[in-house]
Amino acid sequence: MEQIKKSLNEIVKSLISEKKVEYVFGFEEGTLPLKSVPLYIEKEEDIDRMIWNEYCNLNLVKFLLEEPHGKKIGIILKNCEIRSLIVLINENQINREDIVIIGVPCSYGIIDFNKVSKLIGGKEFTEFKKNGNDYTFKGVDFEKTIKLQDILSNSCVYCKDKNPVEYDYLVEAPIEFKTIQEEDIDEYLDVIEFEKKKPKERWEYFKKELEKCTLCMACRESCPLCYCKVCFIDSNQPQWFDKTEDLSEKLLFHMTRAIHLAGRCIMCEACTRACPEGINIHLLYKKLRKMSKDRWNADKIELGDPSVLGSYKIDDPQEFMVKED
Amino acid sequence: MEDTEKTEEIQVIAPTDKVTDENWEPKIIAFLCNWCSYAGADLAGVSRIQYPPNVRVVRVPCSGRINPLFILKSLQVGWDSVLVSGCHPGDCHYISGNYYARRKFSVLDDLFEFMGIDKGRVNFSWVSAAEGAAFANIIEKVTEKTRKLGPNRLFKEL
Amino acid sequence: MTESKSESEKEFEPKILGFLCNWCSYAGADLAGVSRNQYPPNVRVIRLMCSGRVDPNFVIDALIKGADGILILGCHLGDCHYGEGNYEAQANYKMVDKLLKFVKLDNRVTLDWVSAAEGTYFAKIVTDFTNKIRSLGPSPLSKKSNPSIEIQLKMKAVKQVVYNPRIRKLVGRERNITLNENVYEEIIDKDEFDLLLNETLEAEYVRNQIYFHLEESPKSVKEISNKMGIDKKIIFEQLLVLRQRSLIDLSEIKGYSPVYKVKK
Amino acid sequence: MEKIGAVLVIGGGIAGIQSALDLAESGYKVYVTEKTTGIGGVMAQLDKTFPTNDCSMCILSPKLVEAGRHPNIELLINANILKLDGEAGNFKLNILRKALFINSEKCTGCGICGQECPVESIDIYNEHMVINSAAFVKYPQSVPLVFSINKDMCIGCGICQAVCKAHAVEYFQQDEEININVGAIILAPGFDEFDPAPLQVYGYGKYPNVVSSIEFERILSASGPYSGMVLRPSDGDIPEKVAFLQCIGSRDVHHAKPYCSSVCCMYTAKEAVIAKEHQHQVNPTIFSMDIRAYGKDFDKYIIRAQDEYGIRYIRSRISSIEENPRNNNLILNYESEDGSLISEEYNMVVLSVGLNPPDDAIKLSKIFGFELNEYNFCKTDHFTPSKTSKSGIFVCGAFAAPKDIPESVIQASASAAHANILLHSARNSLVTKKVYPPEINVEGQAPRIGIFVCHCGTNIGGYVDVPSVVEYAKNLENVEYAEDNLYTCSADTQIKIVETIKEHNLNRVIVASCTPRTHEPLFQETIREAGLNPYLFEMANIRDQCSWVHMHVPIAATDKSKDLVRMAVSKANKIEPLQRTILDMNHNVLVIGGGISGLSAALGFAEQGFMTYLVEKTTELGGHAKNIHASIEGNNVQEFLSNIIEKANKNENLKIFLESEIDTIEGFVGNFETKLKSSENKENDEGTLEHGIIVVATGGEQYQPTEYLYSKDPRVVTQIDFEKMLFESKFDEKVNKIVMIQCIGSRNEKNPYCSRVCCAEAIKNSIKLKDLYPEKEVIVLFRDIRTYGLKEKYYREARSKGVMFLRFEEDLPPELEKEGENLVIHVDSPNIGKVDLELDLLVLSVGIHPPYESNEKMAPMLKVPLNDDKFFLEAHVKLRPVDFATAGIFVCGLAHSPRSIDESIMQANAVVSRASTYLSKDEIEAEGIIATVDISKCSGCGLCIETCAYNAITMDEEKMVVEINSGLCKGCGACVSSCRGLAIDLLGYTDEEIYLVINEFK
Repeated sequence: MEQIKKSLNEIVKSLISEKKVEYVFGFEEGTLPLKSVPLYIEKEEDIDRMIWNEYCNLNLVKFLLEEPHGKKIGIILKNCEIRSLIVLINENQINREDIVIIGVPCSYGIIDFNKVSKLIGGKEFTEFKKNGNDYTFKGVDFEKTIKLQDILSNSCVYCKDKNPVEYDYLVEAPIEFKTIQEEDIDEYLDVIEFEKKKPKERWEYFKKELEKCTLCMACRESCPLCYCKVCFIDSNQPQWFDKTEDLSEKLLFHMTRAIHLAGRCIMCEACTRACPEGINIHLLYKKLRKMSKDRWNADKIELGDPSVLGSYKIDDPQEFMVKED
Repeated sequence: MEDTEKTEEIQVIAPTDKVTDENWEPKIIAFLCNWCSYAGADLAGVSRIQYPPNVRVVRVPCSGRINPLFILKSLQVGWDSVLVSGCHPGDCHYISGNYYARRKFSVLDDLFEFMGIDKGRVNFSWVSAAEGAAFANIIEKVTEKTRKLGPNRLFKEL
Repeated sequence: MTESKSESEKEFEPKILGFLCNWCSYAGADLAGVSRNQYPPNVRVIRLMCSGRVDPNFVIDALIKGADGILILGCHLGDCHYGEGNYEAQANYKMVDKLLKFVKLDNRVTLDWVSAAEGTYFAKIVTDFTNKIRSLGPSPLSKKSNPSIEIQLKMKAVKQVVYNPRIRKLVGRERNITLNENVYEEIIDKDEFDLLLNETLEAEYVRNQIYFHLEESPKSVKEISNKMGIDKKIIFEQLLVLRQRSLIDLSEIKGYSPVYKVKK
Repeated sequence: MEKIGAVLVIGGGIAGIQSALDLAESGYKVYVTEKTTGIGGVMAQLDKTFPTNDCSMCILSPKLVEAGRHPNIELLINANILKLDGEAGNFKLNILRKALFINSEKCTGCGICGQECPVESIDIYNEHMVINSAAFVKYPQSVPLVFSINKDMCIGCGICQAVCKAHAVEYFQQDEEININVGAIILAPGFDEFDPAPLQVYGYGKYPNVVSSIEFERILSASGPYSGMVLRPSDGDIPEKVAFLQCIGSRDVHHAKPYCSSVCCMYTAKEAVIAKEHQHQVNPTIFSMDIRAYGKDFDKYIIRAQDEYGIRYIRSRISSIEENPRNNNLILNYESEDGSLISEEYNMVVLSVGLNPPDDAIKLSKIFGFELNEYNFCKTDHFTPSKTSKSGIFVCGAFAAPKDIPESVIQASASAAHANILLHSARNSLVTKKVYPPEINVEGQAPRIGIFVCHCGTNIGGYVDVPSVVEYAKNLENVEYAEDNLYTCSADTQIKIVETIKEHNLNRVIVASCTPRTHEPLFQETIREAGLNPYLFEMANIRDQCSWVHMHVPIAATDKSKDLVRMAVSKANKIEPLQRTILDMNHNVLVIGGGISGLSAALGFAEQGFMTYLVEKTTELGGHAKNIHASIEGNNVQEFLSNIIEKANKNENLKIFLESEIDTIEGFVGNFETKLKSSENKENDEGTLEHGIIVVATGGEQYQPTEYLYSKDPRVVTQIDFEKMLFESKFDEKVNKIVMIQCIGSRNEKNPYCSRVCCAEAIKNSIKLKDLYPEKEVIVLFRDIRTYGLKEKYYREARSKGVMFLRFEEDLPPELEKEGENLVIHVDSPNIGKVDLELDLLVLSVGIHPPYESNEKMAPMLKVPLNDDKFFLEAHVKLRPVDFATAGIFVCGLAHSPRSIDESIMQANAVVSRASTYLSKDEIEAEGIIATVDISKCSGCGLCIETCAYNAITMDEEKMVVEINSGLCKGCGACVSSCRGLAIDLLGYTDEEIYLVINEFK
């Protein structure tokens, strides 16, 4: 981490001092333990407040969407976030030339606080301590030590591309980074496991999970790819959704959202981490990325790629069509 | 043979407001593209090919016009199943609308499969302007399938 | 007449149905009675106002029910109380006769003319016809013969033919277009018309047979051809018409042979 | 002499229809005469079309409907020409319209007459394979959809008159003579299929399982006699082994059919492929001499047929067929290529019959006074391939020579271009624009819906309880009025509808009757007459979707009808008037490329008075043709070229820019702006060109060979070099032995297509050589000789003059070896095995390839696509062969695909006609049903741009939102359904309208 921090500092410093950018997006320590908040680094002295660690778990790209075009901005990103940036560039939301990407190789990944919360029984912690991979959480009436592996975001557990694919500056990372998490795990293992269940079980699972949804839109708000000016759920004329407590409304919302993310989801899993009800909604989107790969061989995320639903091949598979006898 | 049967056969259709399991008849909404599938349905008509009376057709210019939301909404409001039909690959009057449609449909299809929702209620097909009999056959198939599945309570009695 | 249990061992006594018009033939029968003309007791008479009333399906139904013979009697041509009713009867009889040839029952139905003055002639007709039927033996459709499934199916097909509205219309207009004039003020040659009628009847009869064979169970062209003893090409051609009319449908393909079924 | 702004088209096949539509859209009154009772021709009988396997009826029927309802087109069916007077620009014709016995004005096409007709007759459309009635319609989708009585079959029973509720049956209808006055005539009578019955050797007509290819086409069709199943006539079984015999009535001197029919190789491959697709059990074998897959993407199709579908090709001509009487199988005896005799049994045989001139060719030529050629096809000149010998009479389609659909469509437009050029001064003189009352403004009004429910005689009323549907409709939301009609489409009902709209102040109209595909325009017209916007109209199809298909369940059919009416009402409550956008049309034309195609096109525009800019990147006009001295037919190309260049230079409306290239092009149809870039040594003072049309005639390039020691040994030359030697008397007389190798740079992995012209080039040069030096020896090494069409004659001539032809296989190409100073070529031929040939001169028949770099640059600039081979890709391979999907841009010549000079000229002419449909108008009216974008919702992601096939959507880079060009939008809605933010909607089919219809579930 120290090495990364050092390299990061140098890059940010040079960008600021040479006025290559108006400011750099990074993180600083939040007011609560284990919370980070975004930091605008405009001056060299801001750099001291900058942090970089496993709880820098917000996707800063989301903030870029607020910025006007033509403003040169630096941004510190992990590869999953870079992927989201690529999609946004492809979708004309961000100009590549406006952005200076400071790519950071990722080690273990980031913490999923929904997992933490579950392991400490939904209680609130006020302090924590870190000793190697052991994280100790302390609250009013408890203290619990948890291994990092158990609270990592799922996206990080399955992540295969920890090194930035697109960047202007690459932060130097310690050599051992490259050997971390190189286990031979299928990146779609959770989807594959889920697919093995019986249809009824799958349906019951989603029914049960989505029952909990309150249509609070945290998934939408956290998603780097949700930038529509008016979300379809808020549309009137026609008013497709009544937004009632009816489960069918929730199902329709999540299914439509999944279709909107088909082949676009960059598997950061921000949605699942953001869900106050702990619904693993990302599973749906991940499934559709896997499907894009299986069906159309379209799971790479590269600059200039056509979108999955905006392109086709003449011989796309169509085994699901009903045929006459 | 055909004319005598007409008067002999009497069929009672369930009143449409109250649906009970015994007198239930499936109601199917079909989105057909104007140039091929709707024309195929017309040909079935002109050729007097008989098929079950359970489908209500919505004409759209192209299968590419069909938003997956139409399909989901149809199931939500209670249609027992949905049929979507366009021109065969290569025949699209608008050059490529059906190819984009096919991608959307496969997403929806996989989503249904993954979520364990019965796929029998969502049916996609290609029917050309020359395939009157094929159109009738597909309607028969979809109606039979829907009948077996029973009334659509998918999004009703959750 | 008293019936004895051992009748079946004795000479066969046919059951004959007679359709008699009110104005001539029935009166002729009355005259035979008044004159005490003797004739066999096998005929059961149904009185109708005119021989033109004898719908072809009366005849077919009576045969299906097991009648051994059918006798249709009307006024002599030109004498019809209603003008041309007996010409209608003639046209209908012609169609029935052609159809019954297919099932080899044509010699069990006869049309003749008896006037109110011909009591003796009436008795003679009845006697001759009864003798003829007696010599033919029981109808293959009567209970005594234990009718085979094949003949029943064939009769069902014949029955459907006479129900066919196209054929009825064709027969109904025959006289007009072959004797008076058709809509173009032309006259169609009688032979030409007969040819057309024959072809139409045969085609419809074959189609109906095929339909009923398929109603029993789905079959291929070859299977139907074997059952009906008709060339595969003809069966196939008529199958196509049935399919075109959306009465039958493909059931499955066995090897290289499509198997057809009736449409519900 | 006064020119008449009207044109007569003879023949209602695809070629005739295309000519008629082009001219009708260009401001002329068009009459189309058709021998039969419906237009559509042979294409309407086809199942699929090669090489795309497009469904024939799907792509044809919109054109039929368009022709049927075009205000400037008058269809004269069942008609023959009796007499012609006058001259080019002003012809007078006497036409016989034979009685149909059914009044086509009154006939609604319901078909009850056919159902009730007691006569079972044969169905000509289905090639006699199923029955039809004496009262019949040609085929279900026929245009016009009117019945007629086949008097030969009819017995005059009078039943049809009794059942026709429209009182359309008129037994005393008489043949009628009419006189018309036109400025030009286009001949499109098509072709007749060769009748194989007289050739007794094939047993056609004798053995049931020998069918002709057109019969097989009907067998394959889903609407055909066997419902699309591949079955054999003798017993209805699926034939496993099917043999296709090529060249029946083609390339056959013995039966007076010496020419090649051009299309059989491809349609046979297609039929074999489709047969296999329909019935996997079928294993087709094709017996052919050469495989003539010379068109765009044809060779790829043949390769797929062989590799993917396993279709077997045998190079042999079958001499006779015998039947195995036991099983009706057919025994084929043939000689294989290596000479061995083989006998094989097949379950079915398809005879690929050739194309004959129509049987009335001689009659036509006498009436019209034009000449026929030696085969009785219409005689044309090489450089004016669509003109007959008589001025003012033009020809297109298979009547000029056997050709496929796209070539026919090209020539159809080409002949229309000639009519345009001849008559442009009389344009718009005979077309009347209908005047409608001013439109009532319904904005802000609550919907007041009127519903008209049709009985359609008994077609609907016999099965659906129409009065109850009317009662039901009356109680629906905002329905002010509902009634039932015997025929809602009849003329008197139209008057009634107009009155009712006025009387009840209706502002939305619904007709519940038949299909909107054919009848919507009629009713829209009606409500316009009442002052309503035509889009304030909806239809419920209760005939084709209820009464006709649920005859046995009348209650259910009635329920369904009510549902459909309710759904229509629901939509009608939301429909709004739509306006067709009007776009200005700039009448200037930009032609890119100064070869023969570009020149011909440019002259076609300039001669109609349109300002034309011709841009050529080299220093002189003429293009590739500069190297060609003569056509295979012996025409002088150089003379033609210098004539046409002189004409171009003289024409005031033609501005030529040499040494110039396109720098930028912006805009869209009617409104393009182009900047040119001149080469360095030339000054650029042109500024910006404004124009409404773009023609891409950028040509092709000759393949530069690297094989066979070319450019290393002077004894190895190309055909162009060789031609130069022969025609410019530079031939070295010491050269005695000449070998030619075909397909250099064609039909290989890199360029999988056929270059189409090289076979004719080789033969042309061989004949020339033999004419000059009969003693010299020429051997042509080939894979297939593709002298398609009437060029076959020269193949025969070459052979008779002693030119030798030796075939080789693709994987065993000839090898050239230098033995000392001598050149020897090793050939392994399937006919004679391995041979070594000594030679003095090797001539390479090199192919044509696209200018890769410039095409790759040009395509994105014009926003038009290239195909896999990097030729420009037209909008539709079959029916829009010179258009691009993007309106206002056209392609011709080698830019499209390799082709000969006459074919390039034809394409250039076609472009002129296609573009004239725009140029003839001062403004273009766009569709009313188009997509619109709500920019307050658009986030500029650009997904819609990707899905638009017409380049109608562009990004406003300032605001980062999209804009939709209403002139280019065709209203398909692909963009609408892909927009995640629901920012786009499709007028006429809005989300809200569809939402409400969906919500009508009850």
